Amino acid sequence: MQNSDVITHDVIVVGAGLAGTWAAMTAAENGVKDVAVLSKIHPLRSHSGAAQGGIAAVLNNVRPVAGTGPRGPLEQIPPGDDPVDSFDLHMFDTIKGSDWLGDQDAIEIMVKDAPDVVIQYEHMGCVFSRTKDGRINQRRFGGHSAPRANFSADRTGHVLLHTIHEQALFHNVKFYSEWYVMDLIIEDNITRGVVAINVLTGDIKMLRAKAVMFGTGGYGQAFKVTSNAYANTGDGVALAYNAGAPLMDMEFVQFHPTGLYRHGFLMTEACRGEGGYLINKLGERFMKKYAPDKMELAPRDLVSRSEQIEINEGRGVMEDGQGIYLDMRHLGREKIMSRLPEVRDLAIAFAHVDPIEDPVPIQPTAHYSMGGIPTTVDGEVLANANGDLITGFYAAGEVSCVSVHGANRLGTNSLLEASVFGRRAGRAIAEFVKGGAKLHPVPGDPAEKNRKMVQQLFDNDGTELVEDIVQDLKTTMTNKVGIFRDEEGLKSALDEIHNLQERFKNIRVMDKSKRFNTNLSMTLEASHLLTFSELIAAGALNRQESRGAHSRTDFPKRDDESWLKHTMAHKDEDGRPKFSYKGVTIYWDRFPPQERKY
Amino acid sequence: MYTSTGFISWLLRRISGVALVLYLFTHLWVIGAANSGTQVFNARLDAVQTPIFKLFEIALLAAVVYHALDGIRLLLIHYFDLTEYRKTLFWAVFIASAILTLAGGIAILAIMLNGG
Amino acid sequence: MSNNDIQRTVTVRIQRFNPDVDKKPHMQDYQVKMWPGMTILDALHEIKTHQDGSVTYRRSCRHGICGSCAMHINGRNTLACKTPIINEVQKNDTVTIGPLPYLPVIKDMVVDRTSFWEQYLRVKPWLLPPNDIPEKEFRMSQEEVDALHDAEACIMCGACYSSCAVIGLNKKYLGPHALLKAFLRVLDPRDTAPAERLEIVSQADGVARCHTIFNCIDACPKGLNPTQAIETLRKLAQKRQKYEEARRERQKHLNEPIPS
Amino acid sequence: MLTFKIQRWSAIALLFFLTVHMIFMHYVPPFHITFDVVQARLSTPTWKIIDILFLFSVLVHAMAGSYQVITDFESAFNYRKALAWASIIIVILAFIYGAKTIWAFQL
Ligand SMILES: Cc1cc2nc3c(=O)[nH]c(=O)nc-3n(C[C@H](O)[C@H](O)[C@H](O)COP(=O)(O)OP(=O)(O)OC[C@H]3O[C@@H](n4cnc5c(N)ncnc54)[C@H](O)[C@@H]3O)c2cc1C
Ligand code: HEM
Ligand code: SF4
Ligand code: F3S
Ligand code: FES
Repeated sequence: MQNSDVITHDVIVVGAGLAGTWAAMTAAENGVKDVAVLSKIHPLRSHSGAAQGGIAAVLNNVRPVAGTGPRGPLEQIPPGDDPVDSFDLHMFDTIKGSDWLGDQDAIEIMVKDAPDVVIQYEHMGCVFSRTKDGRINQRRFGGHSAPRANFSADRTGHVLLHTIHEQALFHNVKFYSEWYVMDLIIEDNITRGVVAINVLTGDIKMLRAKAVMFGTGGYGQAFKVTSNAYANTGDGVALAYNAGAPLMDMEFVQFHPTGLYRHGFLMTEACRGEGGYLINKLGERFMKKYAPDKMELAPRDLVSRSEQIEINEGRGVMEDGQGIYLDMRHLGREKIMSRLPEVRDLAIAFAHVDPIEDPVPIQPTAHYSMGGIPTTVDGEVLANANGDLITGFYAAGEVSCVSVHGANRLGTNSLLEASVFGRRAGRAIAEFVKGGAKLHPVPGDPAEKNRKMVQQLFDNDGTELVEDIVQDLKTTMTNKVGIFRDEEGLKSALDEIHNLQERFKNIRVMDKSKRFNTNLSMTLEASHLLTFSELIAAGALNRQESRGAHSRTDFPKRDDESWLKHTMAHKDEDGRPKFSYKGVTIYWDRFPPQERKY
Repeated sequence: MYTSTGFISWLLRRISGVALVLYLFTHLWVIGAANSGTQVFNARLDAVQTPIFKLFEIALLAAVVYHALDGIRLLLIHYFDLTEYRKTLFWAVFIASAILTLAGGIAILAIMLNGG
Repeated sequence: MSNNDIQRTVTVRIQRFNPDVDKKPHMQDYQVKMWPGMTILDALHEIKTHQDGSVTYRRSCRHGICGSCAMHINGRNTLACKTPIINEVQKNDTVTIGPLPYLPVIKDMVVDRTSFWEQYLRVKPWLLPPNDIPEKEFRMSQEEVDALHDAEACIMCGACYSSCAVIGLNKKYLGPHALLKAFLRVLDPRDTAPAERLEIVSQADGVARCHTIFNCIDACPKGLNPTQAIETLRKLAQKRQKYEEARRERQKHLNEPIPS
Repeated sequence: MLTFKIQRWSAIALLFFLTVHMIFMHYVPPFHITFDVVQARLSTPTWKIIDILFLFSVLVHAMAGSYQVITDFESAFNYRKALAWASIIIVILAFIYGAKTIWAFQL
């Protein structure tokens, strides 16, 4: 191995969203001098910045005005008055939202760390919206039974991301912007480093580190209608899986009820949190049929399914009947302008509809990946269902599965998760490195291996275009592994995915240049999509029950008897997934499984 | 290149400013002839009051008027929050300087034709 | 959009340049069939994935929040993902797309933003909070928060930076984005170093170098107003010590409720 | 920032002086300017002082402006110290020259 080709750091963080940046910043703050962050796009372009609605934490700053019921107007809680919210309530909401698949020890940690993390954001400069007396303002969010979404208008993720990035710069974290990580090197259960392309030059390098942390975000790009960025191609899960790490609960993919019709961009849940209605073709607020109590603010899986049923039964709007109306007109100009300005911009730009004057057409959109790399509450990656660890490998954020979201995530809990567990991972990494972690030798020349692989891709004068394969995959995933699933569909989806994997071998990369070759990265991303989509479909086929976001029409009931457990997928010697299962941590005395009704 | 009213106003301001600087030094030189007595002074003055120079004078007038009005516009923007009205202000300055230049120019031409 | 438009094919004229092989940039035409709601970014995606994989641009979020896809479309800087193509089709059925002006081109629409980020770092974008951090949040009024709105909504896309003629002449100028960031910190009641920041922006390559060209406002896809921020900084820079004193006074009450 | 301020202050001064200058030199007869005309005017001390102040502000404004124009170019920006001194010296020399001229006018 040529030495000039190898870069060495104490810690390498892959991904510069909230999770990755928190980990890097915290490790640096805790005394690790040499922390580097790699990101395939500029750090501030990370998808965390797209989050709109808020970040959950029990702060007890606001409450509903007494006597106005659960959907009444909010006011600040006067000093000295009793709190309305509690850690137990936040835990219960999260657990119920997760359909009891969330690990309750992890949920407890997240909920209890939450106020501290949000206050730290505030101290670092995050510009939150305020109550009259100057506290952080809070709004309602789906599935939360108290107003606990702390927000900054409707660009919460944006301000959080900028704030934490600035702090990481302040702590001298080194950023490698536009470096695409293409391989993770784990040997004998010990992490050695990663291989990455410097996108600008096309050079492929080995980067060695004592600890590697993944905060590479979600995998929503596997679906046709999605709220996710182009960058959310699940590279992290695929790389970890290929390197021998297991993946957990991949079959749980959240569909958000209010994606902009046709485009899929998110109309934040805050639209409903602030009081927006969902209306079908007949002008009915149909949620009264499905969740008479919480109405539009029922959790996402339930609202999305309700919408899909309305659409399937012919009560959808727009030419093709695939839409539903989100009606915010009654909120009034002032509220929309001050609380939802970005959403209004989006609706005007892409749907040519001003929410102040007209209802906005929306449809369910793929939104969040509950599954991912299984970790402990300190971000250490599990090697198997027994709870053994992979030395020096950490993960947090959407790429990971702690699991706090179980079968369905509540809105505003994921910015929280990325921050809380990113920070915890950062602390754990600092301890690991300062506790005498070593730089382990790298066997062989992984960089050269990857160079050959890329050269092969270039030389492969196939007939298949990447995009055609990706589009076919997305169609399959949306139609057969989407909101509603059944055995027949899942089986044929698996066949199609295998078929697409075969077709991928006959691929043609159009751009063969070295400099800024995004055609190459798109190709690598496509291979990752094909890798983990198989796990989603296979996991969904195995799981013969309906739980949270996983809804089998042939098994419509939740089955705690046989399925109150996490799915773990391992890559077998023959390259096919092998499944095992891991128990769920449940505080039986406090939050035993119940029927989930809203 | 990124053209816009703001860019055009800046370019014109710059060109007129630099032109005025050049004129200023010429002007100093002309007036400076006074040190050398009446004859020299009148000779230099006459040299710059020929018809050709009258045309120059119109250009000069245009430069002064535009530059001054645009300067006023800038000062207004600095001291009052007027960025919202940037386009209106630009056109106001532009039209006002066109009118003033035209008025002055006609006067200069009239004087020139009347032989002063 | 009428049905005719749906069927319409447009010519997308792209400025191509790969410094490794091309001596200078050249234009290349692609034909794209429009669909309702198609954006410029969708058109580029269509070209890249089906016609010519070497057409290169940055993108991620698809809805105007990440700041990747700022480029020069029909002579204006804007976000490709937020621009419906139908609005940009000119009389000859053509849309012309190139990289952000005044910046070195890496490849096609991808520009080198190094100077942009250097200037961002120069204003020390991070907050420098008071030493005694309270247990709860610092108290700020909603008015104080609203004053920061413009600066805090900036997505660092660079559309403003690369439309400013001063940047075209001089990359040492801080630029509208960095000054907007400086404004954010200077006006934040929690920041302890406004005088130091005002010192930085009043250097020769700071606010004095802005010639009030206004291109930055016209270009900003988020509708922000960097010029106003620059004007404010200029005024505050005249009285930085006084301003810092007022700030220290304000910070004595950062833990107390805002009086109503 | 100093150049910027000088530019504004001198601009405000110029607004006054230039208006006066334009009105008295060009908008009131006689329109053909000769030595006598100039001499007659410049002989009064008030006019002398006004014109010397006018001269000073216009020189300052012109050189500050030129300095701005030149240092806007990145290559010149690096030599801005030298350029600033050069501008100051030009202002002083031109001011002495011009002031001498104005002072010299006697009836
Ligand atoms: C539209 C939208 C709105 C949302 N709103 C909310 C909300 O209101 N509240 C809430 O709590 N949650 C919300 N979420 C979810 C939340 O934003 C995400 O779950 C969270 O931000 C994920 O953060 P992350 O740090 O894990 O990953 P990301 O922010 O996605 O960052 C991933 C990082 O990994 C890098 N990366 C990926 N692959 C590679 C590779 N191969 N090589 C190098 N780098 C790589 C990327 O460059 C990027 O920097 C929303 C999500 C979406 C899509
Ligand atoms: C009423 C009269 C005038 C006013 C109000 C005025 C105002 C201004 C202002 C505000 C600027 C700053 C522009 C900027 O920073 O972008 C400026 C620049 C300038 N002015 Fe004047 N000015 C006047 C007369 C003059 C005269 C008589 C001259 C020439 C001798 C002159 C020469 C310049 C030059 C060279 C610049 C620099 C140009 C630039 O920076 O773009 N100005 N003027
Ligand atoms: S001010 Fe506007 S144009 Fe400039 S970087 Fe920010 S968002 Fe982009
Ligand atoms: S375009 Fe440039 S010159 Fe000033 S007003 Fe904007 S920064
Ligand atoms: S792709 Fe994110 S701003 Fe356009």
